[in-house]
Amino acid sequence: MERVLDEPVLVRRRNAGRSVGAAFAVMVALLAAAPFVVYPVFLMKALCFALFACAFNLLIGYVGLLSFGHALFFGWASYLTAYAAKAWALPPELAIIVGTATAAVLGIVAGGLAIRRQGIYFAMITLALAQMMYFFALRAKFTGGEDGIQGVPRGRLFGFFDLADKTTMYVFVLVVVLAGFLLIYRIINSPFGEVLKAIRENEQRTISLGYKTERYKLFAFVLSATLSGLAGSLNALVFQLASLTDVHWTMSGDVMLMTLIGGLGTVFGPVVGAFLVVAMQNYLASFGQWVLVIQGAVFVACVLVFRRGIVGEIAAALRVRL
Amino acid sequence: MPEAPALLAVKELEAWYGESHVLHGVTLDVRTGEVVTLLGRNGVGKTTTLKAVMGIIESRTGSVRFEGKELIRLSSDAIARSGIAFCPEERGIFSSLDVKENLLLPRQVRPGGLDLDRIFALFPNLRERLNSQGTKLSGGEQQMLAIGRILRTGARLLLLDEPTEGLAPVIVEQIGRTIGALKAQGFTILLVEQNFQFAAALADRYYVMEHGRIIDHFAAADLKASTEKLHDYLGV
Amino acid sequence: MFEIFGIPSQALFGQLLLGLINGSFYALLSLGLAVIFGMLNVINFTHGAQYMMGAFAAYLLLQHAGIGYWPALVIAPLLIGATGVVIERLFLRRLRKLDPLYGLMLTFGLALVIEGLFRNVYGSSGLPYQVPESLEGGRNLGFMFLPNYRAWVIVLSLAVCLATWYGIERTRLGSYLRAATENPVLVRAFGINVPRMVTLTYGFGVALAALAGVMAAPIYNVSPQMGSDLIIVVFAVVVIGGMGSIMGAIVTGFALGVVEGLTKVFFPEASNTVIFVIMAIVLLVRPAGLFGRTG
Amino acid sequence: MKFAATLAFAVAALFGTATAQAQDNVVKIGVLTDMSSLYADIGGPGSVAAAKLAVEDFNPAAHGMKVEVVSADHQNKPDIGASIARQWFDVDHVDVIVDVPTSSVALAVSEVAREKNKAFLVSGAASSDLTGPKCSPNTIHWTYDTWMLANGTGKAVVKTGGDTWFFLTSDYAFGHALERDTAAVVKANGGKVLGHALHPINTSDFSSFLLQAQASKAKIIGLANAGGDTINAIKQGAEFGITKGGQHFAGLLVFISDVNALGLNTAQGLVLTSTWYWDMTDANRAFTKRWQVSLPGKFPTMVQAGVYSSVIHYLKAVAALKSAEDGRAVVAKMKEIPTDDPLFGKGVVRADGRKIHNAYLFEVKKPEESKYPGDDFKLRATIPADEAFRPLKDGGCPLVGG
Repeated sequence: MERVLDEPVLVRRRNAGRSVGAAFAVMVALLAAAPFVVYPVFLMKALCFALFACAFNLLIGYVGLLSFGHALFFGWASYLTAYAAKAWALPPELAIIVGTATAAVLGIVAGGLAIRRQGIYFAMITLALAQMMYFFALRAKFTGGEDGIQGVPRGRLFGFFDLADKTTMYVFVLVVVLAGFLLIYRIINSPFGEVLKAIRENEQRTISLGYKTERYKLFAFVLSATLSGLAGSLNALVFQLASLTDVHWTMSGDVMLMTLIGGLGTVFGPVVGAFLVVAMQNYLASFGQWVLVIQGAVFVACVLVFRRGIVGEIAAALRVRL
Repeated sequence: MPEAPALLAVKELEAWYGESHVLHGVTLDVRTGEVVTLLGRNGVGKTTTLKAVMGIIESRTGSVRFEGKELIRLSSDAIARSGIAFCPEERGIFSSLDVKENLLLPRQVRPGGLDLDRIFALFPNLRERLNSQGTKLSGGEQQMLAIGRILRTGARLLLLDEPTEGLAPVIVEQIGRTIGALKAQGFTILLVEQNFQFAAALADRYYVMEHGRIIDHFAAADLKASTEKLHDYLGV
Repeated sequence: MFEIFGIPSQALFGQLLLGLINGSFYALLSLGLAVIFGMLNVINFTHGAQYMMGAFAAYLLLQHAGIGYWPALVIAPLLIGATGVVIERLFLRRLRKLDPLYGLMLTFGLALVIEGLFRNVYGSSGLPYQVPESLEGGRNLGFMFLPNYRAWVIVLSLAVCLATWYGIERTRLGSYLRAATENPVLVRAFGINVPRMVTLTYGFGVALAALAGVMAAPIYNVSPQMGSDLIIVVFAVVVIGGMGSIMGAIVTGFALGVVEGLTKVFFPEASNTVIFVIMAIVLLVRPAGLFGRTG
Repeated sequence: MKFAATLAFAVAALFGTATAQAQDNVVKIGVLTDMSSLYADIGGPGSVAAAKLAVEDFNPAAHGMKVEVVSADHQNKPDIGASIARQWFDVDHVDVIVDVPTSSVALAVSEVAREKNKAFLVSGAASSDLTGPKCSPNTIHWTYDTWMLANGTGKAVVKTGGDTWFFLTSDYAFGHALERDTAAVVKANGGKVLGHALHPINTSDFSSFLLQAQASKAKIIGLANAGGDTINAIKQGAEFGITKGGQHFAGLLVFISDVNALGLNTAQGLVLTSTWYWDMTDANRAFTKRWQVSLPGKFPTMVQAGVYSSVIHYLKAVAALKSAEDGRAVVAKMKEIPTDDPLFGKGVVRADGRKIHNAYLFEVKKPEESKYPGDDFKLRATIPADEAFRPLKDGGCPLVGG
């Protein structure tokens, strides 16, 4: 039952570098100019989710593993960062490292369990593990239960940059997210990434070529978890808050939706998807109950008629890789 | 019996597995009461031809007429119900079904199928194993089960895909006798076979396939004359 | 009364029985999931929403048509099962040739839509549904007061589970189902209309969920989110049981209900998580689940 | 490049409008509430309707003011609530946020309001911390709080003979606080607490907790929970013969919407504390009638009435100051002038931000006693305003000198 998630977008590799480079330049330019037009807190939120979705995409888009429990890493990293910054008064860079490291450790444990099964089972197991840790977060003292950890200080980055300043914080988030983005891009184009894609196409064949695919999968899982954790840590500092929302399964659903809308297995898709979904949640909030319905309908539409996602469709139309 | 009307007439049959084009215009016919054998090396499209006739491969074009009725647009269950039975190469015995359930599985499509007693008369082993799990049977018994169950359906045209593959010579012989008996009972059979010796004893006519096409065709009477050619085709 | 580990046996038996009641719901739901998974190779994330729809159907039948519990027990599953048939025809059928993960995502999206719509119309504080008169009251078992309705839930769910098991494992129609689970292509070539069977199977699995919903309506309030939390626990039950057998789904469902009940006595803090912990342990020891088939 | 163009277009279209609004003299009231989930019937659209009625009754034109009401759904999540609040204050020029059921969200919003110096009028949330250790010069807690609930119901129940208690407690801060406060009241009045069972929030099956409560033989089962949890506990209690066995529930936080969800048959006899009931005065009934235009068939809760009352008082203070810009100043003004509105009558706002008014002990009627829809409660006792709420000195609010 080791089927490929979808027929990959056929591309001409020689165009790849150029189109990705151009699109990246445009993206950076837009993001640099955006805070003059758009509410910066919104932008920072979308950026955090963009990184989260990219990390998620690393797993589903390039290894073909659908994790339904990525909120686990995002949320727990966010808790630990918030706790480290508030209770231990760690500077932001250390608090982020604490959160991200937590996600990495959780990734090793959850990944070790989950990659024993494939396909749908993998999805269900990751979901169940995340839900277990959700209940744990609900019960644990340090998370503040329903209240979450509120009033997290942003602190001074390297003891020097005051992150309470909007612009400084924005630049900081932008730099970290772009670094994460480039790291992921680097990974998927490395020999390691090629093996991952081979696993996605046909795991049995990859095994027969002598690769220990389990290890590759686990490593990809941990990487994805760690970067999700980085996103969660940033998010906690942006909102100065870590809460149950971040570990709830709907968060895993959201990130799945972002990636699906943008385009599974595309470089820029998750970023576009994250901005769209965050915007949708923000600007449709006044529709109240309908947000859920709309999100669900978008999900269904994507699966039925729009499987390549926005960026995937554009890339296919332009015959480039994005 | 060249004047008899074709029970099954396949014309310009093309078929695809996903992107790859595997049949390039197969044309053959089978007349009522005949045993016709498709010969050819591995991977030339013999099994595919059966599956395309049966509608198991859905992306196909051309014409498949059975008793004069066009089947190319029908789904495989409808094709089965129009009176063709298929016995797959891998035998297709269901492990979650016992022997009896396996036997009773295919739908009766016409009156006049063999009842269980007559099937047991052909394959006495099956009677004792009736309550065993289907896949617990030996390879030979499984093959008998696979053939036995399609005899119940009342279909008069049987598509048999390599019924002797991987079986001991004694069993192969028994299967051979059975096919002979079926022919005597008036069944029409389209057989895919690698075992030329086996086929030679049974078939009325032969088609030879290569690269998804029929490249030659001769009657049993011409077999001797064609031996040389055949060795070439089959690489024996 | 004697005590076990400091817990009065009274409480212990009481909780065991309650666990069995919860297990009834787990069993019915995981059975439905298993039946659907077998034929469609889809994990039906909408299952929780369909369970909720079953409860709502019972509620609405009573409110708008004056149809009570007993007819609703039949009508609601039929209605919701019919919506399942529509979903299969309109959506799932189009995904059959794709990776099963798409089925999971699609049904997840549908679950959001359905839950959102019900929240929109009926709010979320829950709507009351009375226990049918003939099952009101209860009996004192000595160690606990067992409401008649809860006893009925155990009996009915056990009966439905066993009937389903019998239907699938012991009847002609069931042999079609089992065969089609193994090799749908060949079954189709045997003249059986497999696509229709797939549709009906999905409808049947959905109807099981809806039946559980009707049964749940008098116990819990009828509310739009009643299914979404339950479904994840049922997923864990399914992972523990493995998708190998129908009996496996039933036994695991009841057993985990009981285990959860015991946890509530001995270690209440872990009662939410115990099923997930068991899942982790089972995965380590038997990755295919307790009743699952490897390979 | 098409991709870039699309992205640029999307960004511009979606967010470009956000900052375009200019500052003006409109007073903007943001009703931040639960529109879709557990507490949507307690606050939700009903709170929005109440706020709009308040604006109508205040008649802004007569004061030369323009008032706008906006609303949003915080989904009971502190993160969502805080980010909406921030965006409202930063971008949308909202001057005051009202309602906010769910304590965790209210605490988060209170932080944001303080940071941005805007006003925050809590009606829906319960935590008495809002006027205790976490009080803020920008926040007023209007309708009720955990201390008042504990005090009202706890004392009344013990005095009427319910002197042994077992708590079913929602396992998070709000539930713990409610249990703690109520237990203290019970003990202070000579009652005994026999035990408690903690249940996770949003529990669908209470049977095992009820079994423990039953085994404790306590006369009163105190429900230190809210919303759906309270409803389920009571409903299942009836099923397990709790009330027939002589035990009684004391719902510590029960709203009329909960009673309607339960049905009188199940809820009858339940004792609860509330600061407002729609059928108490002609003014309340008149308000209810107008309110029902937006929400036919429903009855306003005390939270929704509190939204009305708090908005009226807020607008009075703004009118007196002629500006809503400085939230701290408006709140100070609100504390300075006495309150007076049709629903809560005359009252005051204390230095710690606590609004003071009467509280009432109600009992849910039997089905045969109820003569018309919504005729759910009978009054058992009135708790005068000066006893209903925690004394100023006990709260530990840093705003209170000494």
